[in-house]
Amino acid sequence: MDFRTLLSRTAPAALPATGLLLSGCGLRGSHHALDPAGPQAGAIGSLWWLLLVVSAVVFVVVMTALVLALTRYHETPDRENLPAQAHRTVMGWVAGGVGVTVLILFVFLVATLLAERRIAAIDADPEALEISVIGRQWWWEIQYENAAPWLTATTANEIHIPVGRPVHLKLNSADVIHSFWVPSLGGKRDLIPGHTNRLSIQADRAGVFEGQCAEFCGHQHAHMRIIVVAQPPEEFEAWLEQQRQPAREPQTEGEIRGREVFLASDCIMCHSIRGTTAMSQVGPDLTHLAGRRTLAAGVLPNTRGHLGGWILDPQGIKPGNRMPRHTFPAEQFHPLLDYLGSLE
Amino acid sequence: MNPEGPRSAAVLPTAGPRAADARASHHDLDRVWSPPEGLYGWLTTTSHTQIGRRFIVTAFIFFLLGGILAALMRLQLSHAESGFLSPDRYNQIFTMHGVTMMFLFAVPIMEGFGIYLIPLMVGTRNLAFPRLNSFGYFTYLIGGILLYAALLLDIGPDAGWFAYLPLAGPEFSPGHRMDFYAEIITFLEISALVGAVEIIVTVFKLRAPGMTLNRMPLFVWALLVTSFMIVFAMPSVEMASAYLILERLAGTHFFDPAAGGDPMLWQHAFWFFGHPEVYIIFIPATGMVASIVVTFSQRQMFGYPAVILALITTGFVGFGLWVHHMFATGLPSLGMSFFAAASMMIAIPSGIQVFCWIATLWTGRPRLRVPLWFVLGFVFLFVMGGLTGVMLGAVPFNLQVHDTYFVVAHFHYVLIGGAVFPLFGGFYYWFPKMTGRMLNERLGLWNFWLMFIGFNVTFFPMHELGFRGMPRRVYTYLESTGWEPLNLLASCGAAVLAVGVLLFVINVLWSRARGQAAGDNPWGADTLEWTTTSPPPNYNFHFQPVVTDRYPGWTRGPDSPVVVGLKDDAHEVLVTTTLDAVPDHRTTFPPHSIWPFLTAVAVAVIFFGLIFTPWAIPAGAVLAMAMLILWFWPKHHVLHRGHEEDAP
Amino acid sequence: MISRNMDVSGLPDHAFSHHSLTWWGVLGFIVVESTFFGVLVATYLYGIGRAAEWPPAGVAPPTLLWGTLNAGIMVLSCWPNLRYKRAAERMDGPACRRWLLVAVGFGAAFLAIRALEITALDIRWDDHFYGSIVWAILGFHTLHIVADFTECVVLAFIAWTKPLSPHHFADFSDDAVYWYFVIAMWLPLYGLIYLVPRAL
Amino acid sequence: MRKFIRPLACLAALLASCSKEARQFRAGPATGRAPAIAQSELFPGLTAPPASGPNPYEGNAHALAEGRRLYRWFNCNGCHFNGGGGIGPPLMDDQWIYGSEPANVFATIVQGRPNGMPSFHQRLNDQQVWQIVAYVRSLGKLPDAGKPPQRASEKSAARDVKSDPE
Repeated sequence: MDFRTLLSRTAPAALPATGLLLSGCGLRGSHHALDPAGPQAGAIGSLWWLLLVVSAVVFVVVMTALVLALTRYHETPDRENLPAQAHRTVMGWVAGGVGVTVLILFVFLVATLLAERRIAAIDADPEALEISVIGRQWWWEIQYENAAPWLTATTANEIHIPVGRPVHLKLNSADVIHSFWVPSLGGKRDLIPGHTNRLSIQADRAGVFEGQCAEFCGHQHAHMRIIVVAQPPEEFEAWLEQQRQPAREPQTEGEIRGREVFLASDCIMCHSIRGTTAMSQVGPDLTHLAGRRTLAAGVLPNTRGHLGGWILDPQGIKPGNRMPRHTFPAEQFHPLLDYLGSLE
Repeated sequence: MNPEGPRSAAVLPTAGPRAADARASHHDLDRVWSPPEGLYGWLTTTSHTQIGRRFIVTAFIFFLLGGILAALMRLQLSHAESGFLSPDRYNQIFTMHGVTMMFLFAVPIMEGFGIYLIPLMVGTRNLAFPRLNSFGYFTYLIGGILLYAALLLDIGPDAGWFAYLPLAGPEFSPGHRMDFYAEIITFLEISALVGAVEIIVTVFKLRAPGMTLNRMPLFVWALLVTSFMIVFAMPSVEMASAYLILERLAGTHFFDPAAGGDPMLWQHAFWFFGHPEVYIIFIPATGMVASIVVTFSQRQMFGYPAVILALITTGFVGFGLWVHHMFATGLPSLGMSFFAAASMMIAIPSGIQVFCWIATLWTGRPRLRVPLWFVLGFVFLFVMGGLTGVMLGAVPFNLQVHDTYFVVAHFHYVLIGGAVFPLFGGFYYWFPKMTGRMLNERLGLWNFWLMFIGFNVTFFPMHELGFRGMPRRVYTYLESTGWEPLNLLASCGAAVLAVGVLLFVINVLWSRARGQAAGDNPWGADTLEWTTTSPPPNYNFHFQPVVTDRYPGWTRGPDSPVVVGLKDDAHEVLVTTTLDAVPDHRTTFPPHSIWPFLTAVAVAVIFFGLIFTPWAIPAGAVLAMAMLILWFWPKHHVLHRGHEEDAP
Repeated sequence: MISRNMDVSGLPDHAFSHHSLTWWGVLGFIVVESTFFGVLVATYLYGIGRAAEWPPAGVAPPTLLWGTLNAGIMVLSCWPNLRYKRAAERMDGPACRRWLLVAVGFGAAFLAIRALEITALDIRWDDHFYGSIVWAILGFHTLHIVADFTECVVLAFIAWTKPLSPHHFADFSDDAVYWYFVIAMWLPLYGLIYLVPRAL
Repeated sequence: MRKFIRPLACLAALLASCSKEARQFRAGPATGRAPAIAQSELFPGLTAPPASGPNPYEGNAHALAEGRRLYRWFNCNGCHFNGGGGIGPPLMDDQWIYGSEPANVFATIVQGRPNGMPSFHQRLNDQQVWQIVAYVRSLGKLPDAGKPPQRASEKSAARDVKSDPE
């Protein structure tokens, strides 16, 4: 085969890859690791760009060497022995390549350690807010702990944090291993039974950042999503104050009837609504259900219709999850939805 | 006889097989070394070429099955919230995909190539411990069949090939699904372990006279290093899966934090095996690459000693990386820095190898045939995967992309790019030796380009999916995530990849019947296996060669020296010294036997039966013991016709 | 350069020790099984590292008597084992037969004492992590004693009923090597199970 | 052809065992009450209490695990402990006051019983009750078919209560 045609043959194959690379960089989602919203993710982002640029250069150089090795004019006929001069020259290149490799790795290592230091900078911040996150199959329990137990706010699948203030997450698991990950805010950390792990995050701008459990945890691993809502501090304080309150009393007749339905149903075997007799801890706390953005761990938008669908057929939406199916007659169901919809 | 008796081999004044002892007849050798016919022969053979081929074919079938599972996953993931597979099924499928590719495909096929090629490459008649070899194959086959039977019966393991506790434990994986995983993995890896011991002993003790360590082909070096890694890595996963068996079936508390155990113990034990596993798959592939590069550039390996040192270094450092699978578990950061440094350091030996391959091509005269195309594809993909691997060593970056599709992309670049492409190159390269026919070159080029393009279209977008927050092992995703277009693209790429693999299957089936006849050494290769006929006779070499340099395939002629004086009417093999390959003594290999097969069945009874009843242990143990006694019952006299003091 | 053919018909057709293939095979499996033991030991040490108290509160380490007795007898048995191996390498049939019986006797003694050792344990494998790992270590080592004991019984049977060939002697020699391994493994395990918890 | 018959028969037998491993998430009606069951243990003559309605989850590994989880979640172990009994009667023996057939157990859970057993009427979904029934019946190994999900944990759970191991 004519070696000179090699390049022209290889080029078409390289094109799709390059195209993908370019298109990949152009696309951004609402929860992109390279769209950092805080210093932790920012440090990782910078580290990545360094790694990428250097690696891309290395890749191009190695591929060029490979193509040249195939296409250059080859004069040596002897299979077993290489002339000493040629051997020395090539050996020089190989040794040089290894030397550069070592140098690059050293740079990478130093950059890694520096990035680690930047990320760990807020680990010991005494001003930080502490939030307890408990992983459960397949939702997140969030607790804003307080020295006074009655002021502990419990919610699910939605973490509110103040902008600009470090947040320490205390990570535990109630069943299997999960992993907390919100790409825009930084790296992930596993929630392991028997261990208490910590992760520090900080948001520098307000916004809603999505994330998802990253460690395989069973049937609904795919649908164990979490959102982090970063708010200006005063807005956050107001939210937290409201979360600490017991549930809002029903106002309308429908809501009152709905609470009766709720308390007479099997809902109370798993869920609690603070301020009522429903106090079970095994399912998400519903005290301020209506204030949340999503249902079923980030799977459904929190609307009346979705809530109704979720109650009637949770196994159709998230097969294998822990919530059983229910049927309510219409005259009970609508008041129930009224009531749950009123739990701001 | 005096054990301290004469240990020197006489040097005869004649040279070459033509002048050699005329009594050594093909006929006698063929009669002695041929396996028996029929089904009984299939179950009893101890021929390394037969068992090696069988390993390769079986592993390739598992590769196709694993590929079908992958295709099912790509179908499911091509659209958001697809209902094609239930989470229950999907979890079994992705678990079995991983188990298949790691345990049933990658390691066995590499060992299969080793079992087939190493005795040929070192110039001997069979692998050391031929019966153990047969036993190893049957444990592998039975284990694989049981796992797939379980999958078809809806009892497929569903907690991931990594089976993290407590999800894989008794509480969260009820039923027998993970019992199958734990039992069969423990059982299956016996095969890898015995294969490794056989290869080590063959390489150390059965090399042809004159094949000193620095004349050994790089493929043999690679398999030697791999085998050592298997010997030290596999026991870790064997023990871990034994703990898992005990945890599930006997109620121990190795992993239960409430009783003093720790789920992290599993992760340490598993990844202490799991990371070396990657190199166990990759190092033999580099051996294949070295063989192909040398042959197709018609130039001895540049930096042969450096490459060997790189292989050995990789083997060692490969054991120091396991924690980089666990950066997200919250281990102390000092330890993590050590493992980060080690993870980056492993790039150095890999870099040395890549540079030496390029230097060999540079100084040689490359002939661009299909095997070399696969090697070029390999270098492209492996360098890419290696670079993302170095990135993953950077702890903070790792925390961002760990357990995402970025990692899925990375390790498919390293494993498919780094092992499957060389493997396909190896298929094209050694197929003529195994069958006597060439694979079709034109189909081969189509095969290569479809696989190469399909692979990149499948896996390159996954890097970006990882950045966008798509975790691994999800059975579906919401449409609002925006992951759909790239997933669809990946699924289309998978289809192209699948067509490429299909072309290979067609090529093999077609060429086996009608391919061009190959001759002994169609590629002008340098290693010893090409000096015998294609396919090799059951006894490999009419006369065992005496090796005088590193490239016997290039330098040997009809007058090259050979070993004479071995009995041609017994399974007699020459044993040489470990370092210098000086003749030491003759040994007689055992004949074909049914007991290895029956022992494998008995051991399978223990492991498989234990899933259902603890009585399987005593029953299976007694059975296995009986089989082993019959297997090892000394009957050295059987083939020693007229041998002194052996008469019963 | 024309090299010459090599006539190997004058070489011996069997070998002992590191010359023999079987010896290397046995060594290979010894390495594999040492790694198994290594994982067990690592698990035990991991448990110590995690636990506040080792053994857990209210649990006593296993009583010293039987374990120590076993360790002592094992060390003692090295001497007959050495004689057995030497006799095999001398290809001294009658001596081999005698020493094999001694080896069988020692194997039976190990097993008998191990049975007492296990029954003297006041913990179960399903009590806690500590119980699990102690049982696992004892069980895995007992498995080795059982296996080698069985091999010895079979070899003794062969030795006393059949004429011996050099290959038999090679088998005896490798069997003796394996006994060394079983004994050598017990000593660190004994230290780990019996002495370490007392020293902590 | 004949040589395939035996393997095929084995395969069929294995396939029949699959129901033990199936995970049925949406199975069963969401409401509807217990099948016809005896209200009392008092019956004319010497016959055993009539039971009807086999448990759809009997012996299914996943359902047993779910039943075990619900048993803890809903604090059945608060009275019955891990089956050994304490405040409430033991569930591991074969002397069941209100009948041990699935339908009897179902009724006991749904209706409640004198001296402390509360009624879980409208507190538990049918599917959940059946899963708990399957689980508590597996504690004493009442059903022949179908192993409990974790024989060892059950055993150790039993040991917590009964002082005598084995």
